[in-house]
Amino acid sequence: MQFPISSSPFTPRNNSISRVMLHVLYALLPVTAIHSYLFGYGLLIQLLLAVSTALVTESLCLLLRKRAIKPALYDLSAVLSAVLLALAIPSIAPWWVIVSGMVFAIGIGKQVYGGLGYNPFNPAMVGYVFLLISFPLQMSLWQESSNALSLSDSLAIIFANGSVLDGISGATLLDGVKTQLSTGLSLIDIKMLPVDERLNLIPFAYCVGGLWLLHKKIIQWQIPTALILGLCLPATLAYLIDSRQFSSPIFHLVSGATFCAAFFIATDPVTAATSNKGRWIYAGLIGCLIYIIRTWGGYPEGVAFAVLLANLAAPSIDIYTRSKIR
Amino acid sequence: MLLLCLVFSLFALLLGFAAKHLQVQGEPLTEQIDALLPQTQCGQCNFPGCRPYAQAIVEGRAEINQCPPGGDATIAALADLLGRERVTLNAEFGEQKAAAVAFIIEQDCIGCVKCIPPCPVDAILGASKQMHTVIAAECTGCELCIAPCPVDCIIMRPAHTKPSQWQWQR
Amino acid sequence: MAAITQLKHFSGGLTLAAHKQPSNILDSGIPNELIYPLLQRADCYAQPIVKTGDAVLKGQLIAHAGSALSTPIHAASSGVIKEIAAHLIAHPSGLTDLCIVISTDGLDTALEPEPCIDYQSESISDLRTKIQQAGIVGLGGAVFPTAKKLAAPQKIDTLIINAAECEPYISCDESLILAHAEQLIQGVLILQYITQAEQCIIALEESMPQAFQALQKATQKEAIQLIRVPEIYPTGGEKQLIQVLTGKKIPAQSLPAEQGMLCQNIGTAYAVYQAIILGVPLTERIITVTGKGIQHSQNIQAKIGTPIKHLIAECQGYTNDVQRLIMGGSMMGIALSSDEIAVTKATNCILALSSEELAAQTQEMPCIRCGDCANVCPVELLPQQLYWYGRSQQLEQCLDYRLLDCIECGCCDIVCPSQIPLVQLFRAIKGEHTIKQQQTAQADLAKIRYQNRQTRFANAEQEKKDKAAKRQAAIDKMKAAAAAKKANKPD
Amino acid sequence: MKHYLLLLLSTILVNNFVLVKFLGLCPFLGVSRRLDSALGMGLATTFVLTLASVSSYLLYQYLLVPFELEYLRTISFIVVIACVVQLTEILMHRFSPSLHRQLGLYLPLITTNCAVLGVALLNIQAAHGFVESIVFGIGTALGFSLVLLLFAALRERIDVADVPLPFQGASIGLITAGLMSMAFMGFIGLA
Amino acid sequence: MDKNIRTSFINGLWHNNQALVALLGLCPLLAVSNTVVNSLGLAIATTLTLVLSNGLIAYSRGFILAEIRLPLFVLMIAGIVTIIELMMNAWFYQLYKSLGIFIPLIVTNCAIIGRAEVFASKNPVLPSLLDGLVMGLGFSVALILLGALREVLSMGTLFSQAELLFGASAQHWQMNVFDDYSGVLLAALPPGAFIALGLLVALKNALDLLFSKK
Repeated sequence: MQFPISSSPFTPRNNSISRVMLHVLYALLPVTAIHSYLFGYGLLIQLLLAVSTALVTESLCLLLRKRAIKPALYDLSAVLSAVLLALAIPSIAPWWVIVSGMVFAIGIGKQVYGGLGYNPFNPAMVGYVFLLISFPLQMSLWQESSNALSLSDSLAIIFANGSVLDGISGATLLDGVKTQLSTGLSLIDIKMLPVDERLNLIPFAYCVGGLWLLHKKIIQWQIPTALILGLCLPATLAYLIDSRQFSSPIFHLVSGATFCAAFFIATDPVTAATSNKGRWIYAGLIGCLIYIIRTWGGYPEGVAFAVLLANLAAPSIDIYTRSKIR
Repeated sequence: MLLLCLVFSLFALLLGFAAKHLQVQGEPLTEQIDALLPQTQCGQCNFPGCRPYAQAIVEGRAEINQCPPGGDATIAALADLLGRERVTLNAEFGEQKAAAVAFIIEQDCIGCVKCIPPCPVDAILGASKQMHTVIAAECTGCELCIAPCPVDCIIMRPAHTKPSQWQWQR
Repeated sequence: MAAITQLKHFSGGLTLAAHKQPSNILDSGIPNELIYPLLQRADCYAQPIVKTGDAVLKGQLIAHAGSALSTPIHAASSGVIKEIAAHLIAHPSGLTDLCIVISTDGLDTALEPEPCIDYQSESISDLRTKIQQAGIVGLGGAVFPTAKKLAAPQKIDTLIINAAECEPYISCDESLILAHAEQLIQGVLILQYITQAEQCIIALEESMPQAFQALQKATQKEAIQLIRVPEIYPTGGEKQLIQVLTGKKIPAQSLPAEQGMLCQNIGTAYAVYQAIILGVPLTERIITVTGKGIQHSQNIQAKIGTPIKHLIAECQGYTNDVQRLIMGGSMMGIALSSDEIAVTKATNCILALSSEELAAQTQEMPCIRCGDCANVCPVELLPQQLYWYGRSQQLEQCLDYRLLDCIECGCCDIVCPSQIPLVQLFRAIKGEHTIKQQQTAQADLAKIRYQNRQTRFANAEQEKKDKAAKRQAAIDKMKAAAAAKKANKPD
Repeated sequence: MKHYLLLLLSTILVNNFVLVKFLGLCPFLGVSRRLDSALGMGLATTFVLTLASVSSYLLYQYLLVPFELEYLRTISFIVVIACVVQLTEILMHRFSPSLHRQLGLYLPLITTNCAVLGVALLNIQAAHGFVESIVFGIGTALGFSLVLLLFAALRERIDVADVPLPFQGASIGLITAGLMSMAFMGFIGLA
Repeated sequence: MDKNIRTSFINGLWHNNQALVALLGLCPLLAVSNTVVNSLGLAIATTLTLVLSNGLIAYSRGFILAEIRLPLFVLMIAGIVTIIELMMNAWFYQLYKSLGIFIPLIVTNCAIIGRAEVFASKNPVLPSLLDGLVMGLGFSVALILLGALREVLSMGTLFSQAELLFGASAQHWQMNVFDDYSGVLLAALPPGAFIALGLLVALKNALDLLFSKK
């Protein structure tokens, strides 16, 4: 009897890219739920827009390259980028913001390099920074959490350009702190700013999702740990030196996108350093850069820039951290 | 203006001085190039052997893409060594083929010894009126022995056919 | 060295579904033909000493070891040499190679064995010679000549008997222990005597409680330590086992003997017992025939050289859904193109896999550098980097990332979410490396021969010139002499 | 001291010559194929830049200004730079022949590296003092080398990526540089 | 001769376009191409330099020592650029201001020294002048295209501030391509320049591929 021959091993594989991506998407569910609960339908509309734009862009690129479309769509990486970007931008931004950001993210951030696995930069962050730089106004208008919007209001704001209802938008806390600090107030005064306690649910939800991913071994513990350390060490140091001038490490931890970065963005394996030692350096670098940009930079939130800068350094980190043991 | 010229000429003097005193000896580049060539000594580059070709490259009489047995790998290595652009093999000189060794079909051989002198590495054994044979381990696959054979009894055979020489493919 | 109390871990590894069914050992009977490839391992061939038509007996030597790393071959049953010709052999290439084929006569007439009651009265080197002459090799799969391994120049203080059968499906060692515990312990003691090791450890997996009890019973009187190791693939790898037992990492390019340790497979110990005490050469071994492509899984005492189809028939044939025939386990075995191929000394398992046991044909996706492969790699490589550089033909970089240390265990391959056939790629790059080295060696040789030829030509040319010059000089001289004569003549 | 440190930081990161000011792009896109040649180029450029910055400053302040020959600055700077490059080449040939062979083609190109002339010109434009000129030169050079190195490592990776045909080569290099430049915009406002 | 001119035009504008193919002279190209008008200004200055330097070098090629030709070329180019700089300073002061150091930096435009070395130093004056013109035009086309692309993307306009180059009468030349356009600010910033040029190069490659298939 004749048989075909091939290389070992001969075992069914039970892992796939889509499984990994799906788990990450599951882990983002709590955040999505809480976000929608606090702010209304805006996020859901943005999610829909983002995902469909991402899939259409990806298909178009693959069509132009005459490549198989199905496997690339089914791997869910584009969907994940879309969800991350939708979560990152204000949910009351006009529709063309998320659409153009997504086209840029998938087109320039990913497909130009050959698609999944080859992109040196995190596509979601490429899209986000593109939006941040291109449309600073639209990207800085956040909605107050006190009144969740109805579906029709959300639709009106997103699609009927410009008719932003009064009183629903404001700056983020990080934005606020930055502006206030620049006007000469010290942190003590700023603490008096009214803050919706429920907002703390969002970092908490990111944390829950992240811990679940850790448990599922989809992500590795080194990157979140290193990132949080990289952010908190300088923050603690500065806080100890002058607590009037510098925010506390706890503040840095729970505000902005720290946990999102630690668990969902920096852990993107394609754009991270690849050895364990490299991961420590890579994520530590992100943490430090977040702190530096938040504290001294021109932008209130440094996560996206920090991630891109570390992406950019990842190949060098890989080269300089490879084990030389023979 | 005059002062400027003076300053400039001072620079020139300094440079001349430096150039003279820091001059280095030329390196044995020919050796380095020769080491990268496949040593088939096949003459497809239009030079009588690998070393003459290396010499020719050094002297600018030959391009780096004239070695079919070495193929793109050799061109890339030469390009890196010499800091030049990687180019494709010049088809005028032949195409890259799979490694092969010459084999004499013994019943056809008439023992004319015509194939023995062309062999650049003395890999053919034989005497007049005796059957000849190729030492497979020493044959470089240059094919120089094929043309002189009056009865066409020399053929090229793939170099690796035994399981012990087999390698995995991508 | 102190007794082992606490086990360590090697990095990476996987817990795999075992699929093991240890069983009583069925005797295979005598096949019509026995086929012996002359290729022993890597590039070592045995030298046949029989010719077509010769009659041979069971246990008779039919081929010498061709070199130090090769081993002699003995006939496993009586019969006539049918031919020495090219046959398919058990090799990943699927190529044919020279084999000795015996037509058996069914009588199984054996040579008179030379038993030995008291091995301790013999010298160690004599025992080693006997082992060499019995054609014993490492039966774990590496088929390294056992005598050669036992002749390590270093002082050995720990002998490790490897019974950690970590690969899925394989249960031949477990069955062997269950059947022949007493005898194989004798083999272990002989090995300990030969190596003069102070300490002897038998390591087996936690999943073999019955085998453990059998060994416990057999080793009651002996100073042999039984260790149960956790069931993590590839614990059975020599260097991984040493790391589990002692915590010592053996560097990739060095041998355990350099650390005073020696590893032998438990099957080898049994073969040593048979060779020394019973005086019979290695002609049979236990083979696990299993997989969902087989009607009835079974451990079989098979004659080496038996065509696989004979063993399959013993197991009541294939099922309808048989897709692949593997020699060895599912992780590191080699796929065979035909069941006409004969089993060898290295064959511990014949695996007939059904479609559900095989990887579904999936699309290979791009690497996402997730690092799962690095996490499971037992030798701490970065397969993702190796893949990256290997794919782009950067051989130097691959070597820098220690490609040659890869043991091809397959762990990275099966965890890869992108379904990349990593092991095959690494094997191919290693192959390219070997070919490159061969080419370099060949080029160096050719260069020297070419230079010699050039100098020879130059010398010949010079000689010719010298000769011509000499002749010219002689002619001139003669002419001058003649002229002088002429000039003198008138006088 | 703080002033110089800030100047240094701002020239390296915030106003990076390559990514923000578009100076020195030819060697940036040309040499950065391999990490080791990028390192060599970075070192050579650092040397040339620092020296050129200082010497052109001196030339300008003590020769051109007193004689009111400011309009000749372009010509005279070019001459100074050419000399410094020549010197570097000789030194490199002497001390690291292998590096010299790899960078052979690009070394003379430092002459036409606009970053070098750019530094000299910007020194005048920004009315930098002597120490400032040195710091500015060093900062520029470090920024250039840093970006060159990072880009080279990135490029080694992109070279083996499955880049669509029209984008292969210069195009993907430029787009990557663009994304790098985008990332570097995060430093805006730092100094 | 006509055919020669034709091929040299095609060569300069497409096959051997200094900016898009040879990637020479990118520094000023990227730096000033944020509006069409800036692009046009630099395009004119660069083309002028190319023509003049090519002519001068072709004229003087007979009596220049081979060993020191490069430094001399650079000196000549620097001289020409200085003259142009002074002229611009006199006549287009606003534009001169907005182009900044990129006018003197024309000296280090590799495209110019490249043409000098490759073409002008080996050919007579007239062909060299033509070569300079054609190569300059190729460079200019790329520059203006890039400028237009970035201006449209970032502000939705074309020819804004045309008065810098064409005098006061050009003040109303500004065209609004899109109305009520919120502008992709990125295109006006350095990253936009890199990416836009990258896309332009890719577009050219794609067209080449398309033509070669037909």
